[in-house]
Amino acid sequence: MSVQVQAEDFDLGAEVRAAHAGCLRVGAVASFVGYVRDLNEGDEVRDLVLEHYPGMTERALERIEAQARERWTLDAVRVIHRVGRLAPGQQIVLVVVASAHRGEAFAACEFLMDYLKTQAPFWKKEQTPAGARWVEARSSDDAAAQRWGGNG
Amino acid sequence: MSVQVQAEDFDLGAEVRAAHAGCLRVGAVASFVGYVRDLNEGDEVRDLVLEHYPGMTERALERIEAQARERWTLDAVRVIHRVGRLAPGQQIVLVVVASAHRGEAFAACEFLMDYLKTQAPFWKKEQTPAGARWVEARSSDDAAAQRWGGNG
Amino acid sequence: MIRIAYFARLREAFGTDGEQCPLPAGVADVAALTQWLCGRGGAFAAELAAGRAFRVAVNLDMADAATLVRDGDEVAFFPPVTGG
Amino acid sequence: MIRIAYFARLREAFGTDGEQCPLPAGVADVAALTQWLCGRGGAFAAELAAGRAFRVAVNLDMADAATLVRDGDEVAFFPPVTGG
Repeated sequence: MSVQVQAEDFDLGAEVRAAHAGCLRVGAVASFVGYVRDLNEGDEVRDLVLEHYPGMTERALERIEAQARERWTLDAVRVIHRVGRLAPGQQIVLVVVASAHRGEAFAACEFLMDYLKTQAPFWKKEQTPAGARWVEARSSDDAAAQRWGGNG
Repeated sequence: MSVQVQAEDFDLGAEVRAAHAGCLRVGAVASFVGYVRDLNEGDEVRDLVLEHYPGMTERALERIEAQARERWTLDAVRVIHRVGRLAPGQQIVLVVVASAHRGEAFAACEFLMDYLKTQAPFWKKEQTPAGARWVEARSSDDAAAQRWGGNG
Repeated sequence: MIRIAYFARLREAFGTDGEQCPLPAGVADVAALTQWLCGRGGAFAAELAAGRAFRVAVNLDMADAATLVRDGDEVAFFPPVTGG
Repeated sequence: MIRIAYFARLREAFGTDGEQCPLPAGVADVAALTQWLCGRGGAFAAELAAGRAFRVAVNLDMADAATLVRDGDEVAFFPPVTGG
């Protein structure tokens, strides 16, 4: 399975090795890891809880991967998104894309992150000194997804 | 040292961990690994030898890093480029960029690769069934570097 | 019967992660189902009012106001997503 | 004295990775040094002819035809780069 939702941590190095997989046609692997920050909207974040919609989330991620594979020639795609309670400094999300050439690997990796941010049903609740709060969606994320054109 | 030219292989996972370095302000690490392909310009590549200009190459990479840091707010940058004899499937180059936000990490990572491809003095000589040949510079690499504007 | 699921802020506001109920009379699309839920008043009326930012999925796919709702469907209401 | 270095295809074509020589009389910039090397004929004239793709660095920085060359400088000639 190339997309996965899990509570467990992941290992970027192992995922990139698996994406390259000794495939001698692959010249480029672009990857992204997102981390919990200790600050959001100016407030200290003690930890956060990631909720998702089991079934729909995986389906949304698979659809986003399929869109990337339609746009670019990719040899491997890997998306892992964690759920549950995470502390600042911990890894949240990984995207790895292997391709013959770097332009396609970079574009697809950024596209996957932009679409994931706006299309995949995950929600973050932060614990701050002032109490818990649901993170609000950012219009900058919508703008990032919209620059790829299409209807998402 | 954040830029390095070496014969030895590198470990992406370790470099990304070092770039994040438990810094709780970092929300995004974008990275790129380039690999030797077994095919170039339609010919089988048995191995290649990477030559560089000691002293100038490191200086060029440091200058490219400085340009990236002027353009974007980055928490860490790491560039490793290998030299010497490399076989298909082996890692050639690594770029890792840590930033608060993903847009800056992605942009800087791609910028560093585009500039490295056109500005850093490395030369590849391929061994093919028809004999050894120097790889020719690609106009697509010049175009990729030029889209960032400025004079490189 | 239809299954209605709530996530994140809506789950907390409604005090439940979902419910199962017969397809309400006269409800054939997302717009009508939303209006029917608003008719309950309280948190439903407040969270699902026109102009509030929420999303709807039908059978695990993103939907809009015109998406049809049929007996046996799963309809989910949730806030704009904030993963990644 | 100046140091002249050659890399990659040029190193092979000239049969050496470089040389040390007195700054040639009348040579004050990259253009003049290139012309002086071409004057040797053979591989130098062929590889450094007008229209051939090569690059020049002076003291480890990319240079162009107008870049000054002074006593003590290191000047390098090499093909367009192909790393990454």
